[in-house]
Amino acid sequence: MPKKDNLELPRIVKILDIVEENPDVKTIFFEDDFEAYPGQFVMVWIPSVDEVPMSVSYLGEKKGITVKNVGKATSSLCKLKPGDKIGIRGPHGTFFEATGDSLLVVAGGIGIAPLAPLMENAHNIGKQITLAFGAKSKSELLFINRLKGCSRELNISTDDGSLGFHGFVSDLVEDILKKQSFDEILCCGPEIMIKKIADLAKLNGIPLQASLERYMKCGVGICDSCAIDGFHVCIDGPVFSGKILSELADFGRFRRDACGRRVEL
Amino acid sequence: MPKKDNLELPRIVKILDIVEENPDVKTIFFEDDFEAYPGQFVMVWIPSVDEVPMSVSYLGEKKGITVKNVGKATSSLCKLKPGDKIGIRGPHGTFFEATGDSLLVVAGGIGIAPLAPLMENAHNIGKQITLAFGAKSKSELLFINRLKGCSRELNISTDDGSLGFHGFVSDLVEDILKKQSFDEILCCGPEIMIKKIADLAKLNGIPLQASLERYMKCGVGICDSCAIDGFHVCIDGPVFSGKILSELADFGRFRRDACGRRVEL
Amino acid sequence: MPISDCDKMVDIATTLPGLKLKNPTILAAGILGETGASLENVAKAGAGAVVTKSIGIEPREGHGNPTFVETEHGIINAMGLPNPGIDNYKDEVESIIGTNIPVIGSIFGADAQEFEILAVEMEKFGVSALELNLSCPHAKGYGAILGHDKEKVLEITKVVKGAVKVPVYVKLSPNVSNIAEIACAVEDAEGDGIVAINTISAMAIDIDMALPILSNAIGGLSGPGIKPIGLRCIYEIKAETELPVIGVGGILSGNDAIEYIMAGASAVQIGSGVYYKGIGIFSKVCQQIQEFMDAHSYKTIKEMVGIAQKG
Amino acid sequence: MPISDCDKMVDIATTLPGLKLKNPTILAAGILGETGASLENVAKAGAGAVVTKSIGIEPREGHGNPTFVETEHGIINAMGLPNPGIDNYKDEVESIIGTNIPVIGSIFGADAQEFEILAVEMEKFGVSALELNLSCPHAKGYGAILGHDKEKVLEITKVVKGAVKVPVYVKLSPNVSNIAEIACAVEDAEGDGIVAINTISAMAIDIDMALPILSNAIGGLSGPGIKPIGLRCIYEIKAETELPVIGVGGILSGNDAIEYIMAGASAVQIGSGVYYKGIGIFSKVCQQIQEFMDAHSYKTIKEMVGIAQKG
Ligand SMILES: Cc1cc2nc3c(=O)[nH]c(=O)nc-3n(C[C@H](O)[C@H](O)[C@H](O)COP(=O)(O)OP(=O)(O)OC[C@H]3O[C@@H](n4cnc5c(N)ncnc54)[C@H](O)[C@@H]3O)c2cc1C
Ligand SMILES: Cc1cc2nc3c(=O)[nH]c(=O)nc-3n(C[C@H](O)[C@H](O)[C@H](O)COP(=O)(O)OP(=O)(O)OC[C@H]3O[C@@H](n4cnc5c(N)ncnc54)[C@H](O)[C@@H]3O)c2cc1C
Ligand SMILES: Cc1cc2nc3c(=O)[nH]c(=O)nc-3n(C[C@H](O)[C@H](O)[C@H](O)COP(=O)(O)O)c2cc1C
Ligand SMILES: Cc1cc2nc3c(=O)[nH]c(=O)nc-3n(C[C@H](O)[C@H](O)[C@H](O)COP(=O)(O)O)c2cc1C
Ligand code: FES
Ligand code: FES
Repeated sequence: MPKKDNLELPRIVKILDIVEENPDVKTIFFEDDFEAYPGQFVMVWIPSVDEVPMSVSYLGEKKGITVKNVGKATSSLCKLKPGDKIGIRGPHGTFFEATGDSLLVVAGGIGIAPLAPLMENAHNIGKQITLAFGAKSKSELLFINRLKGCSRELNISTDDGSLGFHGFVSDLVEDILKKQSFDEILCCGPEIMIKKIADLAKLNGIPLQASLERYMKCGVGICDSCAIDGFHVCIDGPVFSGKILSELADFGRFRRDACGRRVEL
Repeated sequence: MPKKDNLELPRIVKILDIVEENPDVKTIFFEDDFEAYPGQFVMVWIPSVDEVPMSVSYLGEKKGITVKNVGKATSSLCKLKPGDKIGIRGPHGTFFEATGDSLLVVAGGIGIAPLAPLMENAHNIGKQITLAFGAKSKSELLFINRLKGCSRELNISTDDGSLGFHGFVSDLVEDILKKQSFDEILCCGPEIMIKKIADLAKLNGIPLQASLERYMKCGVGICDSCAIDGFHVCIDGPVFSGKILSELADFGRFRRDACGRRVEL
Repeated sequence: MPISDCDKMVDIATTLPGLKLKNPTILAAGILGETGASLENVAKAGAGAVVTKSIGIEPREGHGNPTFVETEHGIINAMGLPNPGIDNYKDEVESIIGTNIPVIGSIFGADAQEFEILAVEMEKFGVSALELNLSCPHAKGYGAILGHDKEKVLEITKVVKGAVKVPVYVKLSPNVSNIAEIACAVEDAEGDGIVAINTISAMAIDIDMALPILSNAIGGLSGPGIKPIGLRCIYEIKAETELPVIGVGGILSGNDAIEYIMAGASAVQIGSGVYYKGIGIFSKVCQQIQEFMDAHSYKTIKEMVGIAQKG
Repeated sequence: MPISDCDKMVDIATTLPGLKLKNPTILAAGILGETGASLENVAKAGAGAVVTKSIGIEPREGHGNPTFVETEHGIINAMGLPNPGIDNYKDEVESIIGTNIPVIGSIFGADAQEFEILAVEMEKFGVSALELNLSCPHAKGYGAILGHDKEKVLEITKVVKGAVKVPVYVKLSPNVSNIAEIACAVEDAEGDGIVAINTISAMAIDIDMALPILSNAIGGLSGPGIKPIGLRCIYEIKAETELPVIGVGGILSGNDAIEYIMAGASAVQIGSGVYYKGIGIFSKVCQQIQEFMDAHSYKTIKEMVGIAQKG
């Protein structure tokens, strides 16, 4: 980890717009002049509340993070209004790199956040993209128009069958892989899902890149809070290759809580 | 005083040669890659002894300081041998600039140290140099061959008449100025002598640059130890114009001791 | 927005007990303060007030050279309180009294009696306030050795307060386990304010010579690297006392000054900044403070004092 | 001169009571030490020993985020001693015992009894030595609050010494007025060595938000800016005790390590350096130490330990 130029100190940015993507998810747009690659994340400081990792979901001049309200920090984020200020540290971490020509992108719920900009970039340089996007229910989908514009094929699955394939996205992917092959699979979502996709990728001999989540504190590789078998999700990840994932004993099974305890996923 | 690039921290240099200039004066040569102008000084750290200001008397690739043994620090310096190490901070301060074509250089004793390189440089670009060099006695002169090579006229005075003009160098200068005019006078030596030369320069309407000495500690303009009427010899000097000197109430009259007391020269 | 416009809306004047400052920047003790003429230069350069060199009873040479060394993150000095002694200092102070800004007399002594004598003399010279140096970390028997001890701080402050009319500020050392406790002692003694921080005890070693660089081996660290420590001290003091505080330590810019003000300082002092930026630093910092206040709609310094205190 | 040649002449191994280290670099407590696998990586990267995260009796989340902020001259953390608790930590430690380097178990407790329990457990897990954290500046009731008090240091060290066979090092806080006195208490209690320094109490304020950045407001400063302070602490401790000392604070290069060694450290720890240079820092620092020793004709680390001590 070579030292970066900019200090690891929150840059204060003003919120420009907020878009409600679905009842639980909002995209917060702000102006900041960092350059990020798809899959990288920033540490977002919500003053007097918390600082949490968030993937950069819009990489252009106007940056965006897409937040699912799941607890204290995220609900505070979802309550912010244009003009409010947040602090941004980063971008941090590894990123998705589409090296092949035909890509299978697999997203579970909010896992679409880092994948959407990857798809846009890859589409712009002529890659063929098949998307398999799963959610619990139709109402939890997001970015649909954005995704249509950059995928050759858009497959949706919902656990409750309210739209598209009825079942888990991993089952959908299994079906897709029976019919078609790809140069690469790029994936983000709940770790149990990633694990299943990793198994499928291995079975089908397709290289995988997947983004993991772990509890983060420093975000720069020293506090060990985001450790997974000696790797650090904040600097060695969040995006890992299938090859590395297959060497991680904890992958798909254990995470660390805020105390550093190893707990089941 | 804009901040310099290099830290104000002694650079350790190895002594290459030592030349005995006269019974009390030695030139210590060392390798250091700073660039200095004639009249600038360095702070010389003699480990476990002291750190004292010394003019840079040789400015080429091999740097030199020319030290007169007058006390503890200087006698320690004079005892050093080739291969020994000293610390060098700087160069610091203002410097002599020969702007005119005909120069009168006036040196008293060890005051020749910063003037010799000035003369060499000025001679090399075709300036006409007249030197008036005074010492207590013949045995206290130094650099004579070096000076011959770069002055059109070399006038010597000794207080005891053992060589050249018998009397003070200021009297010699008075004589010279009766016969000849110059574009500029450049001067270094005991302050009483400088004061007399400053008076003569004023009388004759010739611009003056002269180098002063004051007790130095920080060498960088913050400790106030080298103060003279609000100026600091370490950064506003050591080389001052005659115009500024004429505004200094203490010039030629008072100095500050190590406690900051104003004492007579 | 041009400065002239800012001027109309933003007021950077500040007040401290017994002192009105046209701006919150003050020259710190020991920097350019040995001679009256240098203090006058700093006044002309735009400081809101100046503190003198710390003055003792007798003339004192201080430690031998080297007394100054720079590191990558600050400077370390071991001047050792050189000063001409209170009697010889009379002329220096008197030459600047009556110029347009307050002069704060810094003094150091070995005990309450010495402080009392010095305080009375300084007051006679005409200073607007006193600063008791109970915090120099590198002069045996003076400064921090007294300032580490609550009882001594209480005693010295009380004695000086009883002897003079001008406001009395006490300058504290960060080299303690609980600076707020020492500040409380000043409050108990009815001192008028706190100045924090003095330098932090530190050293540098030359590995080539295998020797400490400073003749005294140990000196005091100042400059940009100590700012986070100074801020914490102000924050802690402000959380536990009502006393006005003057913040000092590593201030090089208007933003640094504002951090101190938000931590709780009513004014700031600048020492090493003079080395890093020259004496132009006082007007520059004022300009930057003004610009910040303007951009963030603060009208007075007072509004900002201590607003980063939680709860 | 190629390293292979240096190797033959220069020996960078060092010894501490009960420990033989192949080189003087040790991973500092709290950096990459929460999990066994991370400690193992640091061992593989070339450290001479590793210190675990400081472990307490119960699982502890530590302070909320932000817990980390960088300044220009160092980093400030307020992790607040998060740790899985001694029972859960068993697996982590045991996974690395028996790898090729010593593991030093860092523990923190609220009193001597807690320290005793933790020490006994850690010893059972198989650590080669213990490090008592009496110095964390930002966790209420633990660390520095004990380490500021000579009596407590004496008591805790004695109790732990009486309970275990492995050597016991005590990690001290620089946030005191006389660190050497505290070190003497460790010596009186027959502790085996000192580790100094822990972080320095500090803070950063965001002036735009007008708030402290860390959730705990106050954190601990580490990294390059604190080196002059750490050096001074080692120098002072070494001047007043016979105890071996492990130096820590702002070490980023071999030259930094040598400064600490010359001030009196028998070995050094590296914490923030992992942030600045990555875990390659351990082998890099060793290489630089070797090169320096070679160029200056030192044959062993021991020759250099404390040579900058005056008198
Ligand atoms: C690399 C990375 C990228 C992420 N990108 C996104 C994104 O684009 N959109 C999005 O909505 N969420 C994202 N997350 C997850 C997001 O960080 C958590 O949802 C958020 O921290 C929850 O905080 P809370 O207080 O709202 O919930 P809590 O009630 O505190 O906890 C809910 C869950 O979030 C986890 N969590 C809490 N704090 C942290 C933390 N500091 N670091 C990691 N996990 C934490 C908890 O462990 C728990 O599993 C990302 C996480 C990581 C590691
Ligand atoms: C800008 C400048 C350039 C100089 N250049 C030269 C030079 O090229 N050659 C040379 O021989 N000498 C030079 N000197 C003078 C030299 O610094 C002193 O002779 C030396 O410091 C004496 O130290 P000491 O311990 O040997 O003598 P001491 O016995 O300590 O004192 C003898 C005299 O030197 C003065 N002195 C002592 N320490 C200092 C100090 N830190 N700063 C200034 N004066 C001091 C004393 O005030 C006293 O007047 C220069 C001085 C200055 C200010
Ligand atoms: C060269 C120097 C001399 C100092 N002398 C004194 C002094 O005489 N009395 C005093 O109270 N503080 C003295 N100080 C401490 C400063 O006043 C100030 O408290 C400290 O340097 C921190 O501020 P800074 O980072 O702005 O320099 C001195 C500092 C320096 C660098
Ligand atoms: C993120 C972080 C966590 C730390 N956690 C601990 C800890 O748990 N126990 C401890 O004794 N010291 C802890 N420290 C202090 C370091 O061990 C070390 O003493 C200090 O950082 C100074 O060294 P450095 O400048 O090399 O980082 C921590 C430091 C950092 C930066
Ligand atoms: S969050 Fe601290 S190591 Fe990754
Ligand atoms: S020597 Fe310190 S101001 Fe000149």
